[in-house]
Amino acid sequence: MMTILDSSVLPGIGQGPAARPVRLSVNNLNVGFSHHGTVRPVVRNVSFNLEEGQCVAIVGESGSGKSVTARTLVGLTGQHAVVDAGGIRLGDDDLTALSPKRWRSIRGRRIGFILQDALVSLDPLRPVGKEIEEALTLHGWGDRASRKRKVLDLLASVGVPAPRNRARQRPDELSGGLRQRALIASAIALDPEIVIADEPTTALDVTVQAQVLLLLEDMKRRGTSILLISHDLSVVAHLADQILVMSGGEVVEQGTAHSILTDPQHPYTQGLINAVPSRDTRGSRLAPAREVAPVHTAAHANDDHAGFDGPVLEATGLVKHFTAPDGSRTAAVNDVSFSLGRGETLGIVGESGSGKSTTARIALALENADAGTVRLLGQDWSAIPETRRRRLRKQISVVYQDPLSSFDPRWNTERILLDSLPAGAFATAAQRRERVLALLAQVGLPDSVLHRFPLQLSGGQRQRVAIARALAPSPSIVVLDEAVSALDVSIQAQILDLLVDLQRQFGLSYLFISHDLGVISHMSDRVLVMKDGFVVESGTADQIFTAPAHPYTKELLGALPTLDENHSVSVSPAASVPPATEGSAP
Amino acid sequence: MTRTLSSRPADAATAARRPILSPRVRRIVEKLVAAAVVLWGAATAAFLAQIALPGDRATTILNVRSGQTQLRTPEELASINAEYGLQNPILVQYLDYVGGLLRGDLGVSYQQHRPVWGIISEQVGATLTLTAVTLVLAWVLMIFWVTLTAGRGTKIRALGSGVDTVTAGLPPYWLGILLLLVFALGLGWFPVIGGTGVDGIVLPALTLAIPLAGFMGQATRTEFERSLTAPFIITARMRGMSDLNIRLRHVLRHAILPAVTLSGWAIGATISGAVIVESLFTRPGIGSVLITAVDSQDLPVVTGVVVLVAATYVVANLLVDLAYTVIDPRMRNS
Amino acid sequence: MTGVLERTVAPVQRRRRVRVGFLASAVTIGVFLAAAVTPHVLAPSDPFTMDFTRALQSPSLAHWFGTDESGRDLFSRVIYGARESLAIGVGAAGLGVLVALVLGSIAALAGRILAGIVNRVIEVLFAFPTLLLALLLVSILGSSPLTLVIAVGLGSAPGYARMVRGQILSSKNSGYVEAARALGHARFTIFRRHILPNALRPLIAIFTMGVGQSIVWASGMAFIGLGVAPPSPEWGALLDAGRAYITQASWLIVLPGFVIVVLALAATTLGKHIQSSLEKGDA
Amino acid sequence: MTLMHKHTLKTAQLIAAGVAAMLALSGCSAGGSIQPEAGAKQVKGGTVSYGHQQEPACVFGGWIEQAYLSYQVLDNLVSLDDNHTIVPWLAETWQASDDQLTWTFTLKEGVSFTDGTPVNAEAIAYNFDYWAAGGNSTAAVWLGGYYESAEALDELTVQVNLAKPYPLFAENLTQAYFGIQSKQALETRTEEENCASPIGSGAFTVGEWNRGENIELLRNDDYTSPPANARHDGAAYVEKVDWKFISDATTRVSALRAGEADAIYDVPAIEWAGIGEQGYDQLKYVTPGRPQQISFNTARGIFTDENLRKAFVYSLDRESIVDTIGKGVIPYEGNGAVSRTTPGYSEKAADAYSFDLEKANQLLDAAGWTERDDDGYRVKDGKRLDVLFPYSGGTIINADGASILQGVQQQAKAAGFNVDLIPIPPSAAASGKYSGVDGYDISVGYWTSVNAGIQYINWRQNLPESPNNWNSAFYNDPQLEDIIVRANSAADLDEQNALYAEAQEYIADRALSVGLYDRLSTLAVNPHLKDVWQESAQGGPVFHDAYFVE
Repeated sequence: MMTILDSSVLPGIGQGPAARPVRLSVNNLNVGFSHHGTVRPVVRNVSFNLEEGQCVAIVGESGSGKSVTARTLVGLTGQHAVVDAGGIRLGDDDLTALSPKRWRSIRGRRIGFILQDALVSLDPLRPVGKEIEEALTLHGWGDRASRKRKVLDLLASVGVPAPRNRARQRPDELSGGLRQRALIASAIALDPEIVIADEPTTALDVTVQAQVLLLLEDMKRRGTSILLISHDLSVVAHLADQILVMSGGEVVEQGTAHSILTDPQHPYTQGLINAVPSRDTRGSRLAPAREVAPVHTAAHANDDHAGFDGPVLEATGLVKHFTAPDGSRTAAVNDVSFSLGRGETLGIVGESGSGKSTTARIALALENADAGTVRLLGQDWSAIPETRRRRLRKQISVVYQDPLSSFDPRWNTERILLDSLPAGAFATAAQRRERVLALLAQVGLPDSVLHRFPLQLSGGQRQRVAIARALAPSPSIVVLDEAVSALDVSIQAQILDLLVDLQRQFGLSYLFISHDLGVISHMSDRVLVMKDGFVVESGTADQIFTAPAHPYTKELLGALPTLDENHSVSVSPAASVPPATEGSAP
Repeated sequence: MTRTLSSRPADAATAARRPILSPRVRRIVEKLVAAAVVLWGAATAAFLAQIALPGDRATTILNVRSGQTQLRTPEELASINAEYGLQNPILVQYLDYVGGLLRGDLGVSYQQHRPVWGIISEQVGATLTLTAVTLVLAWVLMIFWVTLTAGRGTKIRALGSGVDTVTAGLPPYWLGILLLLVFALGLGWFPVIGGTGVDGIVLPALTLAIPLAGFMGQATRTEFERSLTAPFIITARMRGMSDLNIRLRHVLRHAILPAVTLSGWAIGATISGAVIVESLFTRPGIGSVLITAVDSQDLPVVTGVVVLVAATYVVANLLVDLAYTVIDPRMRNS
Repeated sequence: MTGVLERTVAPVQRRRRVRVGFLASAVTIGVFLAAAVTPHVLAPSDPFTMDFTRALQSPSLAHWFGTDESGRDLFSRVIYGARESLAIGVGAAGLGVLVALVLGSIAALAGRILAGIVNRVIEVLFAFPTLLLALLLVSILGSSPLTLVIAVGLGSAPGYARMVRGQILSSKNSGYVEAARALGHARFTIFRRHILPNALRPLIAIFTMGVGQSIVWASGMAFIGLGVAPPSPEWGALLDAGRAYITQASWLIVLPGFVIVVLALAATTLGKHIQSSLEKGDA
Repeated sequence: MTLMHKHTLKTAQLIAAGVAAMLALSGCSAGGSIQPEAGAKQVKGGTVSYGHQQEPACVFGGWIEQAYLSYQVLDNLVSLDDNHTIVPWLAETWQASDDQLTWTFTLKEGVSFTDGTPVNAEAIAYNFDYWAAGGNSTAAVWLGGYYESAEALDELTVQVNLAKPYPLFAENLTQAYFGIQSKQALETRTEEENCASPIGSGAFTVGEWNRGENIELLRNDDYTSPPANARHDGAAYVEKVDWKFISDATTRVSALRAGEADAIYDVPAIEWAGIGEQGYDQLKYVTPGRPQQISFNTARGIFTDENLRKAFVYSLDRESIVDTIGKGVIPYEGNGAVSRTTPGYSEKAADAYSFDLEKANQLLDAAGWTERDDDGYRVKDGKRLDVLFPYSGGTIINADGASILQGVQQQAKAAGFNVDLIPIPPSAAASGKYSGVDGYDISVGYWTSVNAGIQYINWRQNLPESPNNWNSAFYNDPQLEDIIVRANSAADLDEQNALYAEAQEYIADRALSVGLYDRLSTLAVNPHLKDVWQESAQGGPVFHDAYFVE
């Protein structure tokens, strides 16, 4: 539909303030990868203009071709790529025919590039200062002394406190926020007219993400043109002037941020928007309805504890210390208490290092708490030896963020599921097999996956198998530890829907751990907010999300980007200029 | 109802209970103890193994001195037994030996009638030189070849790793003979008798270096190609860095750790490796000393050499650890 | 248009080449195995019968690898030598891996003290010069294939042991083991079903490569007089015997050595292929 | 299969060809005119670079490798010349009493050790005691049973008292095991010093010893006591001898070709002809004494049966093996007792046995070894005809020797013997592990000696009161011993030789020991180095007269 490729009529002209000079114009870009002679197209007919001080966002899920597009613009598509474009112009330069040398002169100097998490995007062995300086050196900027000074200025300009010290530290010694700022500093070192940001906030905590977005906004205000690549509509919502929605290499929809977000035309875009979980989506389905599998309640008989009506899981005063490499001991979990009722979902939200996952492991009795007790279905759980626990284990199961590593690579789906059936629960092999098929049906997987190995399954399928495995022993409780964090938003939507269905069918209780407030608010009845091992606030989802009491909760909510492009994220003063202590590694 | 906590200062959350010894000191102490254990273990193993050797040690000493292989009469053996206390119970001999070790005294050679320290210190130089030159050569070859071929087009990569595999599988002595045949006997570029001369070390070192380079190449190549695809490398490219620069400045450092480990292993294994080239190129060195000593059951020398080798191994490992933390500072606290 | 794009790393697509290398090496190994099992079929003549009239003939159509100082056909000797050499290689690698498996798993799974002890043992094995080990063993057991197997096997064990330890540890801390624990499986069940097999799989590759390396090592031993007794046609023995003739009859050492190199190469390639296919996870 | 063959073959031949080419290259480079032009004149001084094989632990000792080395440094009382006559060295004159029990030696005047002390009767006497006490294990063996005491009659006259008549006494003293050392040095210096650099009165003194590499022999400028058979008086011409240890034979030869060595020891048979064609001077000395022979264990096992011993010998075509492997350089030796260069050598004993498979089989059948197993080995009441045959590879048996033994093994197989050929690692060999009566059925080895008196050592009975572990056949026969003792004591040379021959034939008739080949001491010398000769007692190189020409 959106394939008028005459750049003069491209959307964006005449919108916003008076038309500004076009910094980058991409006309009918096609990219394919040749593999043994055959060329597999990955990007088709992409066209857009990027103007001074403007932000164009390309949104799409993995494999949509958005990153390839971005890399093509700096000539780093890879040696097997076949690029064909009506034209790619950077200012007055034609980028379709450049020598490697010319490309190098453009990269970093005229086009800056920001990748996701600086922990991997900056050389982990070198001080960030060196990395930034390198960008200057490569383009022969100034002399040694002036470069050193420039590095410090840059760090300061991206809001890094005490730059002199930070410059000497390696990425792993810096907090997520600081290192991402350092990465940005290295990208804008030579003040390029264009900055391409490829998933600049993925894998970052929500507050850090907010800081980065503000930084980009600031750059944009100062006239830098930004090409923002993201899988997350809500991230681009308030920053982008133009949005291109890509899927399977095609631009399915293209237009102003406003039109795309408020009045999406293409069903895919609509799906994408609906798929984003939030407080408002609670109770409603996120993904277009799919046929729900026949319910096998019989198979999920859980009578032995049916009578019990107290909290199915109850934790009181949990404490867990870890010894850091330098010998000091830190409390990862500190005086955490909660209780989980039958059929209820308790969300635990917090940023990395808040201790939420450790709490989950203690709840699963995979980790022994230094203090505090956990009771499962009213019985001792944390206090008893493992041998006695095994009998109870079938009552509580778990789904991890990364199913791949939680599957034995040598086992196929069938074996994985058979292995997870409680011993002796099924007399004959036939019954066991029937049960396995039932489980597959419940999680909406075809029988054909039975003989596939984890590596041969898609991310979504893997997570479904993981859920099936969790259901196999007919548990009362399922612990979901970042269970959907690694998934594309549409897949995430399907899985969330599935979880809701299953809860309804079997009256499951969920302990739902996530860093994503959206997901938490979509799923949870009650919520625990954790920070530095403490529960800073707990209450019903509504209370937490409508009337947060604790400043940290407020900060989280403020930092949470939403699809409403007018609401720009806010960052609590504490976070925007981080405290000096934040920089140094624990 | 909502329950909230006033957030506490972070330091309260981190209950810092520091252990008595600082972890750095503790690690060092542990390393030293481990080293001592290894030395003791190796020495003991060597001692016991030789006690287990067939035949009578006094007879051997006597026969070796006269180039004979006969049985000897008690009268003949008496003096020797007395001289070296061979008639004492094993335990006594062992304790004497260990006692000597602790005093840094490795004993006196049965055959050369001189302190083992002398023999070793006299021969170790040649071996260490060989090791050093070998390592340098191996590293140069390896880095050049890997940087040249790793992560290129499919064909070049196949060639690169192919060469690695072949060289890694070359029997050193065989390689040595070919080198000797071609470059010493044939072209006469290098002396036939290596000796301790400068030009004499090239072929022996190459003989050991080429396979080692192959091994290190195999290990490095994998890491090298992995690093080449790492995000921070892409970032560097995005900065406008040239490919060669990236390979040398960024990738190499990430790729060489396994090679460093191998080098440590190589230093330790020199003795075993060196003896072949020593006999091939008639170089003096610890390897030959060891063989002669075992042949003549010269226990003090053998055990002395073992202690030396073990020590080399220990030191090599410490060096490797050091190199690790230099190359990858993140390892300092882990 | 591709030309103008600066070349960066290609997506790993070695598959087809590996297949080629795999095929070649598999065939080579097969041939050697055939030689080991039925040498009389492949060898043109008896490896022991001497014919003093044919001493030291250079390679020809009649004698592909030439003849040795006693007029024995070198090619036949190489063929007949395959059995002993392969046996040594397999035996040594097997022993090495076996010892490594025991030491490695104890080091990885046992309690702190026991694990500590075993780790020291591994260290000592590392520090103990393989050469000396061989020398002593030969003095005690006499020079025989078995001696070589033990010497080379023990010599290579510590290296493997470390790998095994690493494997088991990583497998022990893996997600699937935790998942199994969460399912309430017993410790031993988990060890048997997950840890052990996952640690064992890479050993297949290690073993395959080890066979090649062991043969190289073993023949090296022969070269310093620790080999199998002549007139055995074991390859190391052949090299050792040929050494006296390198200037006058270089083929006596060049060709057997070349055969060893080919075998080692094949074994390593095969092992690498197994390894990569294991990493790719297709069981 | 074939495919792979072709491949291997091609590449292999390529390599071989390449190597060959290189060798051709080297051939030219070394093969050119190495001959000095006629009338090239002698140059003063210079350093002889000599490539020897094995490195002993000490310079002086009972091992022949030590004898070769110490000969350069120590003088003996007497020397043996090419005609096998005893000539003066440190001793001007000497004579035995009529009862042959007392020997008096009169020394040269004014000879002194390199530590300045005089070579006098006292010193000589001291050395005799020193040897007998084990100061030189082999010398001790020679003196054993004969030597009683030595005393200085005056400054230059020493008297040696023997227990039994010993006409060959003086002759035996020509071996370097009887090198004379400074009494003071032996008394005052440490064992280590005397091991590394013994003090004698010889043409050279021991300089630096880089173990595993070389040992420097420095000219003794004040040398005044060369043996009578030396080619010139006074100090050696060359300043230094760089006595290199090059264990690998091929490397030695290559070193000679590459000009890195002026002379080398023990040229492998395969290289002999080529070296000659390239114009190098070749010296070959067949060491007298016991040749490389095999002796049978007559005390235990199958070879207690004389017929089986004979069967084994008949089954061997020793001559053809030796000629092939030895390339005509290594002489075949049929005599098991002494080598052809030994006085009193018996041709009859040497020719006692020749290849005769028929006879071998007959003897074996007669002995009841009638059946044969699948491998063709003979079997008697379930027992296979096994022959345990250990040998010390590398040291006593060199590469050529090992090949010859393999030949023996192959030929004996035809007759149905299963010869278990075991190379013994040096340590095991030296430990005597295989030297006991249970150690072997056949033992192989040599023992250099200046005369047939060696038989006394090898065949004297091994009795509890007078053990003799050198009797490797474990053959205790008073009759044989008597013949040898009478020979040793016979004053008249012809009578003595007759008796020695009788002993050899006695040994041959009973097939106690048969010869394989004569042990050689060979030298190859660059023609620019003149007058290197081999001393006649043991064939070691002599550098006292050597000089360079250009």
